[in-house]
Parts: sequence; C-alpha cells; structure tokens
Amino acid sequence: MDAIILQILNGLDKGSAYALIALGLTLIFGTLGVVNFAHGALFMIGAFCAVTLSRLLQISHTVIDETQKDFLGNPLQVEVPYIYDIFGQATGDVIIDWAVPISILFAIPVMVLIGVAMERGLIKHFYSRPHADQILVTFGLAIVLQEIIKYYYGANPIPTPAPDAFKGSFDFGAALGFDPNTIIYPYWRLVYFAFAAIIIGGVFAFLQFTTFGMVVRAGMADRETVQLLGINIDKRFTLMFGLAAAVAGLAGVMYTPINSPNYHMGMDFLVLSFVVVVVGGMGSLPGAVLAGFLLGILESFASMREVLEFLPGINQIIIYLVAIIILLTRPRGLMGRKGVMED
Amino acid sequence: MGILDIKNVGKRFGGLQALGDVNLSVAENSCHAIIGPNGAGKSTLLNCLVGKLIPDTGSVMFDGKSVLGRKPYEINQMGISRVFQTPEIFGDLSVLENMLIPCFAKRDGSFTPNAFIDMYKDREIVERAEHMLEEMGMADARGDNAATMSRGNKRRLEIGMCLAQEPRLLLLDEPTAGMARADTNNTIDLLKQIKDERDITIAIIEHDMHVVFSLAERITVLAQGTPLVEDTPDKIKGHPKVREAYLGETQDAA
Amino acid sequence: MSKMNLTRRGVLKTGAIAGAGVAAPTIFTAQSAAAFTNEPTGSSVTLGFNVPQSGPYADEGADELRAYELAVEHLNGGGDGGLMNTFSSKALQGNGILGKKVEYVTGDTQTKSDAARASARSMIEKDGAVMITGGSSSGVAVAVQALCQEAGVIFMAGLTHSNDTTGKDKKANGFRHFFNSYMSGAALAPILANNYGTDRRAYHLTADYNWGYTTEEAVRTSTEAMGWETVAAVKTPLTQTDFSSYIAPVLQSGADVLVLNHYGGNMVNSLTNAVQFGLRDKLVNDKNFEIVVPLYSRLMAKGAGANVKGIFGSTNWHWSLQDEGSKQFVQSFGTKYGFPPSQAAHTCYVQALLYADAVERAGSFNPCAVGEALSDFEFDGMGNGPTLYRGEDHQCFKDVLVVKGKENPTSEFDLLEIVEVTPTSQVTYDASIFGGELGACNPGA
Amino acid sequence: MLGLDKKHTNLLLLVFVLTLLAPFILNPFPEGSGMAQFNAGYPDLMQRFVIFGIFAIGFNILFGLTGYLSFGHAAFLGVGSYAAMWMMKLLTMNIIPAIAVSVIVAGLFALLVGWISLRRSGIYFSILTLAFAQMSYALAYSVLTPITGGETGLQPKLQDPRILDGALEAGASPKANLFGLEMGSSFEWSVGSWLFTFNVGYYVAAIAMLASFYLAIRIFNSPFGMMLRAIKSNQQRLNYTGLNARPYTLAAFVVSGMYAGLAGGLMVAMDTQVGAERMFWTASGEVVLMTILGGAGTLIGPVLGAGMIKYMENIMSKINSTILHEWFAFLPDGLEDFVVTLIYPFIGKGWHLTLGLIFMLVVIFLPGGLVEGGQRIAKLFKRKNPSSDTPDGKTTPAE
Repeated sequence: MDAIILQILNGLDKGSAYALIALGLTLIFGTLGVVNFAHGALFMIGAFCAVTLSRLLQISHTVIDETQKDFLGNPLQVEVPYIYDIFGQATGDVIIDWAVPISILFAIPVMVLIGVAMERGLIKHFYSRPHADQILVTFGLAIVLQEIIKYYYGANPIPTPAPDAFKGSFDFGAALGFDPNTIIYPYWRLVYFAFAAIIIGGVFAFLQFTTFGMVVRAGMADRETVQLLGINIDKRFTLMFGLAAAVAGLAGVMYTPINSPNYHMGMDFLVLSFVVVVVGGMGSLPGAVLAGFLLGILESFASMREVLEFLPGINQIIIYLVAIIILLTRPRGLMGRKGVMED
Repeated sequence: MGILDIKNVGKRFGGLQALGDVNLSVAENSCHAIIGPNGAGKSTLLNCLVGKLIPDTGSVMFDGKSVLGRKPYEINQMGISRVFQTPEIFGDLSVLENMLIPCFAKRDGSFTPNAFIDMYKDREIVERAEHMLEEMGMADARGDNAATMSRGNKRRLEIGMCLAQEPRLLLLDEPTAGMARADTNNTIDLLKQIKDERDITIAIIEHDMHVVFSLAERITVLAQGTPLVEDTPDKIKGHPKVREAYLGETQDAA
Repeated sequence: MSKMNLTRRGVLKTGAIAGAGVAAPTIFTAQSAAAFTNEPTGSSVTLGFNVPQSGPYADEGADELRAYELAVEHLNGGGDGGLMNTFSSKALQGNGILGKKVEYVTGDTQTKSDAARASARSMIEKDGAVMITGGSSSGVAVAVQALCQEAGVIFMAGLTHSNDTTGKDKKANGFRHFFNSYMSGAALAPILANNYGTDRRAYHLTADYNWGYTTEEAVRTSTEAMGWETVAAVKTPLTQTDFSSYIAPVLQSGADVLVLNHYGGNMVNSLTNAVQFGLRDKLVNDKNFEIVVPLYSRLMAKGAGANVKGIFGSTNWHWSLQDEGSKQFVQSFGTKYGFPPSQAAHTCYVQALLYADAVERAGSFNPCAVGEALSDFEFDGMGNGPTLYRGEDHQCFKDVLVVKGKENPTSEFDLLEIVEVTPTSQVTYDASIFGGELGACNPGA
Repeated sequence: MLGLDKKHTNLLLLVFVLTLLAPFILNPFPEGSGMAQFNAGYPDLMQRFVIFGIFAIGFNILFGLTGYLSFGHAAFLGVGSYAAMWMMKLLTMNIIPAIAVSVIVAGLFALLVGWISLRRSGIYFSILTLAFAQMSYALAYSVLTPITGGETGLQPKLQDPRILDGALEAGASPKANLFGLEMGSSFEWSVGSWLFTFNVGYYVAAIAMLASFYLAIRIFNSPFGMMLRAIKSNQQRLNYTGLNARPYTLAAFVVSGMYAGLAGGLMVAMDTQVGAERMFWTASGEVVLMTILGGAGTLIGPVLGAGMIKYMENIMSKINSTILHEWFAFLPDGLEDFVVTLIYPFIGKGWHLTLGLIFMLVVIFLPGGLVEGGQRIAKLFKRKNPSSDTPDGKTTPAE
C-alpha cells in the first residue's frame, strides 16, 4: 500500500514536469498550428537562465590568501563575490543560496523575449508550410540552440542546488500513520509540484477568464472567423508563443535543483513530451496535463522492482508502449477534439 | 428496381437524426437529382453511398449488391465514381498523370505492385488517358501541373478522371458550387454531353435549381432527413410541399 | 604557429618528394610497400587521438585532448619533460619517437561506437596514424579496439572501466591502463566494511547495460564476501534522467546502503536525486544511511556538486596523490592549463608515453614488437606506484584509489579526497575469469 | 538503356561515372598540402557515402513519394546490421549471405512496424515509428544484451562457429570478404604527390548503391511510384479512384525498410561491428536530415544530402584549432587569433552547430533542398537562352 502511494506521489511529481512541457507545446500547436520541436530547447534555456543568474550573482574578484596553497603550491587565490562587498557575506550567501527562485523573475522576461523573437523571426513564416517542414526547421533550431549553450557552458552538467531551506524530505509516512521513512518526499519536489499546479491553473484561468484568453481560444477553434471580426489575432498569437516559451522556461528554472542542467536536457525531454501531447490529444490543453500526469504515474509503476521482476525491461519501453496503444485505439488521444490531425 | 436502391436508410449523429427513413431508387441510365435545403441530409446520404459513413439502419444496393461495410475504394471498383464539391484532383501531378491513375485503377484493380514497368511505355493506358484528355478538351494542358489550373478546368479534369473509370454510376456533389456562371454553364453542357453519349447513370446533389432542371430526369426532394417527394422536374417545380420546404431557401438557391 | 605539418602516410612523404614531377604513376599495394600498417618512413610519426568532442562527455574528451597535447609536447622535447623525468624507463629522449617527430590528428567519437570507428578509420586510412588512443566509454573502447586489431595498429584505451575491455573483448593490439569494475569492487569493499561495518544491507541501482552489470556484480561479490547482504538490485534505463521512482522505494526495502552503479550523466542525476530525498540524513536499522558510487570521475563529481560530500567511490588516479610521478604530472599540466588534471587526462597522458616508450624499447613501430614490449612490462614513476602491464590480457595492475567526496572543497577541482590507496595485490585477479581470447597481434599489411 | 528513357539513362550514367571515379574526385588535393585535410577519398568515408546514400534513397521512396515521415528508420538499419553480424558469426564471413539476410530481416521487421504504424498518418505515424525505433534501441541496449551485445555491441570473434568457413590460420582474424576478396584490401596509386585509394569494400558498396539507385529510378517512373506520389498529393481522391492506399504505403514502407536493411548489412560488411546507438532516434533523424537537405522526392537529392552530412561529420569534425592557426598563419598575429576565434565555434567539435544552421537555412530558403539550389543556379544561366518546353506530360521529379 505505502509503496503504491509512494509511486503515485512520484508519478504526480514526474508528471508535473511532463505536463508543464506538454502544456507549452500544446499552447503553440493549438493556437498557431505549429509543431515545435524546439520546445525542449526552450525548457533547457530556462534551466540555463537559472545557471546564468547564479553565475552572475557569483561574479568575483580574487584575493590572495597566503596562508593557503593551491594545487601547484602557490598561494591560494580566493574568489570573493562582489555581492559580498555590497550586502556583506551573510546576506550575500542567502542571495546566492536563493538563486534558483530568484531566477524566476529573471527568466520570465528573457523567455518571453526569446519566444516572441522566435515567433516573429522564424515560426511565423511556417504557418502555411506543412507540418513536416515545421518539425524540421524547429528541429534544426533546437540543434543550434543546444550547441550554442554547449559552447558557452560546456557539456558537463552544472549543479544548481535549491535553497538550503528546501533540503531534505518530508515524511508522509509519519504524517499519514504509516511507518516513518516509508513514504518520504523531497521538499523541493513538492515545491515543484505546487509550482506546476499554479502555472497550469494560471494558464487555464488566463485563457478562461480574460478577454485575451477568450479571443485566443476562439482563434484556436476558428482562426479565420476571429480574423474576420477585425481582431488582430496574429499579435495575440505572438504573445501566446511568448507565454508558451515562458511556461517552458519556468519549468526549466524550477527543474534545475532536481537534475543538474546540461545542454542536452531539452532533447532528453523532447521525444517524451511529444508522446505526452499525442497521448493527451493534439491541441487539447487538459489532455496534455492529464496525459502528463498519467504517463508520469505509469512510468513510476513500471520502475518498481516488483514489476520489473515480471517484465524485465518494461521500464525501458513503457512510455512508447502506451503511446502505441493509445494511438491505435484512440487516435485523437485521451481528450483531443475529433478531427484535429486525425486521418 | 433501379441500379441503385436505397431502402430504409437511417443515420443518427448523437442526438441528431441526420437521415430518417430514406427510400430511393435510381433507375439505370437516368439522371436523378437529390435536392433539399441545407441540413436536409443530402451529404450524409451521399457519404452513406460511397462508404465514408455506414448507416445505422437500412440497405444500399448497387446493381443487386450491397455496398454497406465496403471501403470507398471497393465501392468505386464496383462502378460508382464520385465528384466532390471542391474538385479533388492530384495537385502535385501533371494533368496527364491525373488521368493515368484512374486508367490504371480501372484496368489493374485496387492494388498492383507494378514497380518495374515504365508507365509511359504502357501504351494501352497512355493512349486511353490521352484519349480521355482529348475528349475533355484538355489535351493541350497535359503537361501542366494540375494545381495551377482554373477551378472550371479542375472540375472538368475531375469529371474526366471519373469517366476514365467507365463507372456505371456517377455521383456528383454540388458540381457547380462556387463557380462563375460561365463555368457553371460549361459544366452543365459537359454533363449533358456525357448523359447523351454514354451508358451512364448520374445521381446529382445540387443546390442550384438551374443545374438541376437542366439535367435531371427525376428529382427527389429531401427535407429533415427524409424524402419529401420524388417526381419529374416539371411536377416538382409546382409542388406545394417543395415550395414549403424551400421557403426562405429559394433566394440563395437561385 | 606555422609548423604542424599535417602528415599523411609516411610512405607517401618520401614517395611524394622523390616522385614529384615523375610522370609515370606507380601502383603498389599496401602489402608490398610496408611491413606493417602505416609504417612511418618519413621524419615524423602520426598518432590518432580519438576523444569525445561532442555529446555528453565532450568536457572529458577536452581534458583528454589537453593531456595528449601535453604528451606530444614532452615527447618532442618541449616543456618540462613531464613524467619522462620520473618514469622508470629511460628510453625516451625527448627527440620524438625513434627520432621521428610526433605529430597527431584528432577525431570525435561522439561517444558512439559507429562514430568512433569512423573517426578511427579515417585516422588510420587517411592520416596514416600508427596508434589510436582515447575514448570515454567502454562501448567505444571495445569497438575501436576491435577495429585496431583488424587494421593492424595499436590501441591504447582511454577511460574505459568495464571488465569486458580486457576481459571477454580483449584484443592483442589493445592495451588498457585504466582500472576496471572488478578492481573497484575489490578495492572498495574493505574500506566500506571498515567505515560502515560488516552488517549492512545494500540496495543496488544499476545502469541497464554491460558496464552496469559488471560493476554491480563486482561490488556485490566483494561486499557480500565482507558480510553485507544485497537486498535488491534494480536496473535503470540508460536514457533515464529522473531517478526519483527508483530511489523512493529504497528506504522501504530496509536497506541501509544505496550503491549507484551509474556513470556520467546517470550518476550525476541519480546521486543528486538520492541526496535530495534526504537518504543520508536517515537512520535505518540504527545505522546512518549511506550512499556509495563505485566509479568516480572528477567531471561527474563536479556535475553533482555538493551532493558528493562524504560519499565513497573509487578512482584510477587523483591529482592530490603525493608520489613523485603524480606531483610532476600535476605540475606540468597545471602550469600549462591552469587547473589540475583529471583521471582521464592522466590515463591518456600515461598511455601516450607508455606507447612511445615501448616503441623506443622495441626499436620499431611494428604493433607486434610494440605489443611485446608492453606485455608484462613493469614500470614506476607514472603515478599509482609500481605498475604491471599484464601480458595475458593487456590490463594494467596498479594501486587503486578509494576516494570520498570532500567536505570542504577549496576550489572547483578539489572535490575528492583520497581515503585509501589499495595496493595492487588486493585487486589482482586471474586473467582467465572473464573469458575472451587475446588472439595474436596483427601488424596489418 | 536498361528500360530507362534518355534523361534517366544519362542520370544513371552520371552517377555511375561519379562513383567509379570517386577515389579521384574526392582526393583533389596533393598529399602533405594544407588542403589535404579536405580530401575525402579514403575507404571508410567513401563507403559511408554510398551506404548512407542507399539508406537515404530508400527513405526517400517512403518520405519523398508518399509524404509519410518516418522517425524510426534507423531501427531497420540496426536490425539489418544485427542480422548480418549474426550471419557472419554463425555461417560465414562471406558478405553475400549476411547482406541477403539483413535485407530480408529488415523487410520483415518493416512489414510488422508498417502494418501497425500505417493505420495512422501525419504526425501520429511519425510518433508510432519513433516509438517502435526507441523501443528497439532501448531493448537492444539493455535486456537483449545476450543477442545484441548491448553497450559493447557485436564483433566477429575468433571462437565464433562460422560453420561454412574453414579454420583460420594461426594468428589470422576473421575478415569480411566476398569469396575470399577482403573488403578491407585496397590498391593505392601514387601519381606525383597525389595518392588514390581503390578499396574493394567501396566498390562492392558502390555496386549495391548503383543497383539501389537504378531500382529507385524504376520505382519513380513506374505506375506504382506514381500511385505513391498520388497518395502524398491527395489520398481522398485516390480512395475514390478505386485504389487502396494501404498496400501501396505498406509496400513503400517495406521497400524502404529493405533499403535500410541493405545499408545496415553493408555497414557490417565494410566495418564488422554493430552497436545499439545505430538505432537511436537521432540516427533516424539523421536520415531525415539527409533526405531533406538533398531534396526530398528527387532522385539524386538524398545521395547528395547523405554525402554532405557524412562529409561534415568526418572532415569538419577533425579540424582542430591547431590546424586553424596553421591555415591563418599568414595573417598578423592579432588578426590571426581573431579570425580563428570567429571560425572555431563552427568547426571541429562545433560541427553540429554548423549542421543545424545549414539545415535551418535549407528548410527556410530551399524547401527543395540542394537539388532546388542547383536548379535555381542552372536557371540563372539558362535565362539567356530560353529553352523550349516540351509538353510531353511528364512531370517526373526533378533530378
């Protein structure tokens, strides 16, 4: 029982990352009709916003410490962040410690800007081109973006820890009356889950309750009619792309303490997030979220050793198996509208 | 008994009864029009005939054989060809290639893995396709890309492609929709010519009364998913029920 | 910046000079022209450095390349001579190899066996490399080693830790200086027993491929011999990035040690996740929960950041070693590049020098002669203390380091501290236990 | 000739001459010169050109003609490779049975995958093929290790049975051969300071490529090929013309899977090694890049695209900063460093970046790929003497 609860918890947490990425992908597909293979790269760039900010906060000058020696036996050069000089060491340490949450503020404008630039500069020329062309050009863009990041940050993962306040894990077991330590979950992952829920809720509320959102939803349903009404839907769609980029970017920022970011983390997520979108139903926002959580939970169950004993290797293929089964039995996905990219 | 017999056909989409209880018989070598206001179920009926939809009830017999449950290509191979509302042709291919495809389909059936013959060396097929193009008056355009043609010519090509299969029944779905008057008249002339020169049954769904009355020998009026009346054009013109059904519909049907 | 004459097959150099302006073409086959593949006949010899330059191990590859460039500099008499000063064999003169200037070509393995072989073949076929070295994974090492055997050149493996490289996939033309899974297990177990006691219950997470299997097996066998119990071993996909669903059930199982048989990105992520779960703050069976990483590399430690603190693992070499050889190498490398070398850099540098020395001692570049000179060769002064290149499987036997993540690092390179230098005798095994057949050396041609 | 019209006969002859003379064409620079870096006329790369050419030609039969974008074609290449390797291990190092079996096995696997995946079209089809390929990769790397060798892959071993081959001489290792003619053996011809290598393996692979190319021309010009193009153009009309699209697409899928299997078998024949990464989704992506880069739906395009990507991968990636400095040594020191800094990110280890950029540019500006580029250039020259269009009704794809 506790093992099951644990894996559901786990699946929800994993699923929240999938859902966030799939949400952004679906926003773009639903509004613009564009299949964006560079979406994983946006996630990755978001993560590197956190890395960049944490590096900016740690820009240092060196002080020579005669009492210590470096590896060559010379006096040690100690790096002192400028931030210490401004705020004092204690405050400076706190600021550096909180680099990841602070990066959210930094990442939003950066990601919106990147998203808008991408849409205006590239994607907009591909609205009328076939899906295959869209896939290919965004795939090329994804390669370029990740190579640029690699050039500046190297190929090695860069540790970007969460603030100390979130170290350790919460003991659900003790709280729920099971044995202590049976159901533990890291605080930061709980934060991630809550964060994802807020973002998802926010996006839905935004689309549901604002006029902007209503127009965009109308545009998703029938672009031409909305345009006939004299509404500049293009401009709104550009902003939607910015929004989707920001969602992907924030998902990336908050993900950094979970796994040290590296340049290919976007590609690692790309295939998976497409499977999520397709399983949820192309163009369906609730479908993307649902499928994200569902696949997260299934993946978690497939990784249990009790399952692996029966089906060795099932953890390697579960996601793809589910995708194949869903596509064959329910081609429009779990919640897709009929006729959207169907045969 | 006609070449096409539709008996008790009904089709429901969720809460909407698209077709009620349709009974219709199309006589061989006649030209039969199905008219009706928007939403009367004309397109649903047509889709039931060609295999795109399967009716919930009833039977559709073509030449004594049921078409229900068969795929569109199988029904086509039985001898039913369909002309679409917007011309459906192979836009990326040349006009001649567009015509070659139905010629191959007619002779070789629904699938032939003939990957090693040069299609232009198949004189029988090429001559047939060229002959059809000449008949359609498009021999000069044979090398053109089909997508670049005018809408009228695309329609002409599509009809030609259907005829190349020598179908026994030609289904036309609003063949003049969205056409300029001149193109419409050309199409009417073409269809008249086909009707006169060939042993072919034509069933036509049309909005445009001018087209219907120029061509049809019998007319079925469909309203709310059921046939209202079926009669000759002259009788239909003055029929009170028809006027009733078309009230408010007559303006844009002109 | 004007020297670096890009050579090709040495054969041609003389041929080209002599044949310049000669109208009549000469046709010859490789067989008739040379005694062995790419025999250098000009004034220089070309080595092929095949390292990952793209893909996840690109940084490791970059460090390997630095080491090779340093080795070439030293071999050609530049710099401070590096390990040639401390190497027990004094055959190398700093005048190239056998008097021929050392030149090199580089290639990108992409950490894929196909790409690695393509790159190695291009070095052999196009650039006339007489030896290939480098690499950062066992898949690549085994693939390139087999290629070099076929082509008739020497392969000096870079970073490869699987038993297979000198076990079931060993080849007469291939040599490995790096240690392997078996040695990691043998070196780690006593230290783990000393620190964590002999009554421990271990939970293994194992990368689901060859290296993972052999490492798990090695650590399991040697820890079970110390009295540990293995509670469970779960295989994780290579492409896994989030290990939470594998780590979450660990505590429930009643295990009090988690062994992460992971390498590279897998290890960075699984360790980060495990620490996140607060496993190390838990008390299980009245003991502190512990995590063990059988194979450490500095780049992995760097990627995992503070999460490595206090975690045991093994490594081939570390720059904080205080023997003369290690100090000399750190000095040379650090002076040139400004930071201490990684274990991958050390292995690659040493491999380059060992090859050069073997050629000098053999008096020939012929792979068979070189192989003979390397087989059962005993040396010292290259770090790791006295070392034996065993003839039966071409595996180096030397001290293995057990290290621990440092609690208070002074720099981004100072992440590990040496806990124990396990003597060679403890990690030596019988050459036959992994199967495989060395075969005969192949000089090609 | 060979049942082809004049235009296609000329094309085939051109490709024949180019492949025959490839050792000369690809080695234009004398040995030892700075430009020798750019020579590509060594056996491994020449073999890869033609092998990946075959792979791309096959992929193009599916994607270029029917428009079905498979994102899992590398799986067929991989399966073919494994099949070929097992034939070599069990039966004989002669490449004929290995290649024959690789084509058959890849064809059967493609039949299975295609039969399921072709129930869907568009991006759903792409995801299905991707899912199959990723499953093949993941399983081959892990639980199927006893069959596939997993991480370290498979190579011929001394102790393999090879029941048709005689015992090896002492000290000899098993080598891929064609009735005794070893794939690795080469003739070298030295002319002045030029050196040309004629490799047996290359010519064997080249013959396979020419045969594949010829077959592709036949398919393109056949009614079957026209039906495939019709599927891409308008599947609805095709259905209502009495033609069943499924067997056509499935046949195209299987044929292109067999091409991939042939390529896989040849890879093993030329370089006796197979590993699971060969099936990773990026490998499937690579053949898509090749086809689009060269020109999807054209005959020669995929071959050009394959050549270009393999050239970049093998030649560009080997240029390191030392070589760059050598090239620009004639510039003043400061300028030299500046120029090198400017170029360095795009070559050597940065070759992926260049590839991504070129690929984007091609998709944006030349949707028809390099072939379209060539045609545009040709048009610029032709404008001076207007050609008379012959309305023979053929819009056979551009070469």
